[in-house]
Parts: sequence; structure tokens; C-alpha cells
Amino acid sequence: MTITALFFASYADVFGRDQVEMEVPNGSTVGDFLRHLRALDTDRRLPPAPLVAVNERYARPDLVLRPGDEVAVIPPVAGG
Amino acid sequence: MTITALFFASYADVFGRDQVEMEVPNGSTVGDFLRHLRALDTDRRLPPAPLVAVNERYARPDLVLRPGDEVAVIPPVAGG
Amino acid sequence: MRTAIVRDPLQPSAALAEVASVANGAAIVFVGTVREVNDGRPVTGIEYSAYEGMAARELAAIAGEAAARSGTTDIVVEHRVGRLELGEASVVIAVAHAHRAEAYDASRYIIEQIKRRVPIWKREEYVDGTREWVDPTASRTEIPR
Amino acid sequence: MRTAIVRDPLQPSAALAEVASVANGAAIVFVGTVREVNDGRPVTGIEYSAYEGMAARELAAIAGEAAARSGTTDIVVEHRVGRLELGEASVVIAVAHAHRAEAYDASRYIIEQIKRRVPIWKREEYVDGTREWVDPTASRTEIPR
Repeated sequence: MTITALFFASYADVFGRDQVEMEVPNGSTVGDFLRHLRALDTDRRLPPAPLVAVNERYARPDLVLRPGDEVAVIPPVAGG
Repeated sequence: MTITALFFASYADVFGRDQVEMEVPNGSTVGDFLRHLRALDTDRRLPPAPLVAVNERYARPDLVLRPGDEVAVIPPVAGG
Repeated sequence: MRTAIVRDPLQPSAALAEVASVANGAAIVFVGTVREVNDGRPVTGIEYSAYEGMAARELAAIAGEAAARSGTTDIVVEHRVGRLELGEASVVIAVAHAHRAEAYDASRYIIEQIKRRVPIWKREEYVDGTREWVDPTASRTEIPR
Repeated sequence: MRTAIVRDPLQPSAALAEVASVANGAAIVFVGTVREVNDGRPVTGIEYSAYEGMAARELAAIAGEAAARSGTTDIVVEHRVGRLELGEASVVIAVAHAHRAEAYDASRYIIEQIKRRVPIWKREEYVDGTREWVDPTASRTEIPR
């Protein structure tokens, strides 16, 4: 199935882009998605367990993804 | 000796005026002054121990007054 | 640092501008205003009066204490006296600091101390035309320090 | 109650006017501004970026939580994004309440929650022309709830 991955701020620098359509196996969890990402992060610039939001809500690693989900990898926030 | 007594807000209503020159014996303390006032407060409208400021500073009952002091009787404050 | 007892309407945005600086990351403006109801009783206006010399002195002392505790002198405090309509500001406290925690603490310290010890009184006016001095402390008589 | 992510300069006095009401005795405006120095390093400007949809959603959720806790809906929160100069406001939080303690608590709750969970990032620009993303949490990775 296809999901949309979003990268912000320093993580966009890590992946050289801020958005990508990704193929992941049906039934993948947030944790599976992160393992998949890690394989692309050859320089190990992501922290061990970065924050993830699915469809604009913070999500735990065991959340099961669905086709078309917007999966954002969230660097440490610095608003205010 | 002569001091100036100031009455504010509800206490000005008690005494019907907001300022009066008063004669008190030399060596009088704030406490002595208050006992003197109480004699004038025939309806007992002052609290048992009202706050007093001498020359614009809060003062304890044992403070000794000096000629010309400005002695203010301070109702419960309600600023802000 | 500036403190004052004033008769004219207060200007919160002017106070904010006065404490602003590129050295500060946080500014807080507190505005106290006249409410339409107090203790369940409809109010039509409030007359504030003060022991002006002492009130000015106490306001300055309070601002100085807040500055010493928090480490900023970017503080403006103004308290109005005279007759105020509903919704008008009776007090404005502007504090700016490099960091927000200190700004909040200083702002809160100043308003709490004002309510505790600055010799200002208010007489509320009610819809039936009567007026009453407000006694928020039920005649507290300890020296407020 | 109103919350927004905006690109234009923020107007603290407009936010204050928006929450004012004769039912309220206290109004507090918090303004976060760009400091000239961060961690001892001179800053020339900051670029704020956001995950805008989620940031708007989180801001609204935070204001709703503050309203539920404090009992006022007189709350306006605006966070700016884009490039800001020194001294410009990045966030404005206006809260009004019948009573001051609740107004302070709600204001403080909102700014602390913004810093904890709203997906906004800032890249500081330095005098030598370099830029760096700010990581105030040293890569905290717990879900912020």
C-alpha cells in the first residue's frame, strides 16, 4: 500500500526532501515504517525513535497504518 | 506635641473628615494614638487594631511618634 | 522600571512597548479591569481612591522587589485612581524578561503585592444608586510585609 | 476562542481587545519575541516553519484544554511562521477571566503546551551567515501528551 511520508525541518535535510510517496507492506505499523526509514538514513542522522504523527495526530509505534495515511516524522518542536 | 492624622475611605466616613491635627503627649506610640482614636470612635466602627502608617510606611504599635508625623489609619486595601 | 498612580485611562499597549527589547524573549501584560458583577451584585462603576504618596512609594518598592527577584528591570506598573466605568482598566503591569518563567513570576508577584499592601481603596456603585467601600480582607490588620 | 497560524506580524493589542469583556476582571497577554542572543550566540533572525495543518489542530486543542481547565473561553492564540526579525513577536496568547489566578494559569498552560507539542520549528540565523535548526529538547522522543 502507499502512504505519504512528510519530513520537516532538520529531518527534511536528512532525506533531502520534505515529502515522498512510499510503498509499505499492508498491515505495517508506525514502528515498521520507522525501520524502513532507518534503512534510508545511511548516515544515522535520525534519533533512535523519532516522533511520528499519523494524519496530524501523534501516534504510538504499534499503530497500524492504512493506505493513503499521511505519516509525518516530527523533529523536536521549538515553537513559542 | 502635634501630629497629623489621616483617615481614608471608610475610616474617613467614621470620623467625618479625612485629616485632622491632633495633640498627643510627648513619647506617644502608635498604640497610644490608636487608644486615643478609639475614644473618638463612639460607635465602635474601627476594627480592634487597624493598620497604621507613619510618614507613608506601615508602622508597628510600639513605634514612638515624633512631632509633625503624618499618621495614617489604613482601611483594608482593595487595589488592583 | 517605572511605576505611577495616574488619573487618565491606562494604555496597556504603550506599557508593553515600553518594556520591549531585543534582549527579552517574553513579555507579559496584566490588565485588571472593572467587572460588571462583584460577589453576585451588579456594579455600575467604581471610584478608586488612594493615599497617593504612600501608594506611589509602595508601587515603586514592589517593582524594585520584583526586579531583584527576577533579574529584569523592564517593568512598568500603573494604577489608576478616580471613577472608572465598567470594563476600564484599573491596573496595568508590563514585565519583559529574557525567559518566560521569570516574566510570569514577576508579573504575578507584583499584582499579589499590590492587592496586599498598596493603600488604594475602591467604592463600588450599584444599580440602586447605593455605594459601598470594598473590604476584600474582612478587616485584616496584620502589617502586610 | 480563536487560534491561528499566521504569516503577518502579530498584534498583541488586538488580541487583548478581542478577549476583553465586562464579565472579566483580569486579562493577560503573553508575547514571545525573537531574542538577539540564544545560548550565548548572537542571532540575526529566525525562520519559523510548521506542519501547518497539525500545528493549527494542536493550537486549537490546547486552547480548548485551557478553556476546560480554567472556565473561560476568552482566549486568543496566534503563532507566526516565516522569517522574523529581532524583537518581532512569534507568539501571542491573550486570556481573560473573571479572576486573575485562573487567567495566569491558563496563559501559562498554553505557552508550556505550545512548546511541548505544537509542530513548529525554528532555524536561527547567525552573524557569520550560518543557520541552524534549534533543538530545545535534545531529541526528546516521547509522545508529548
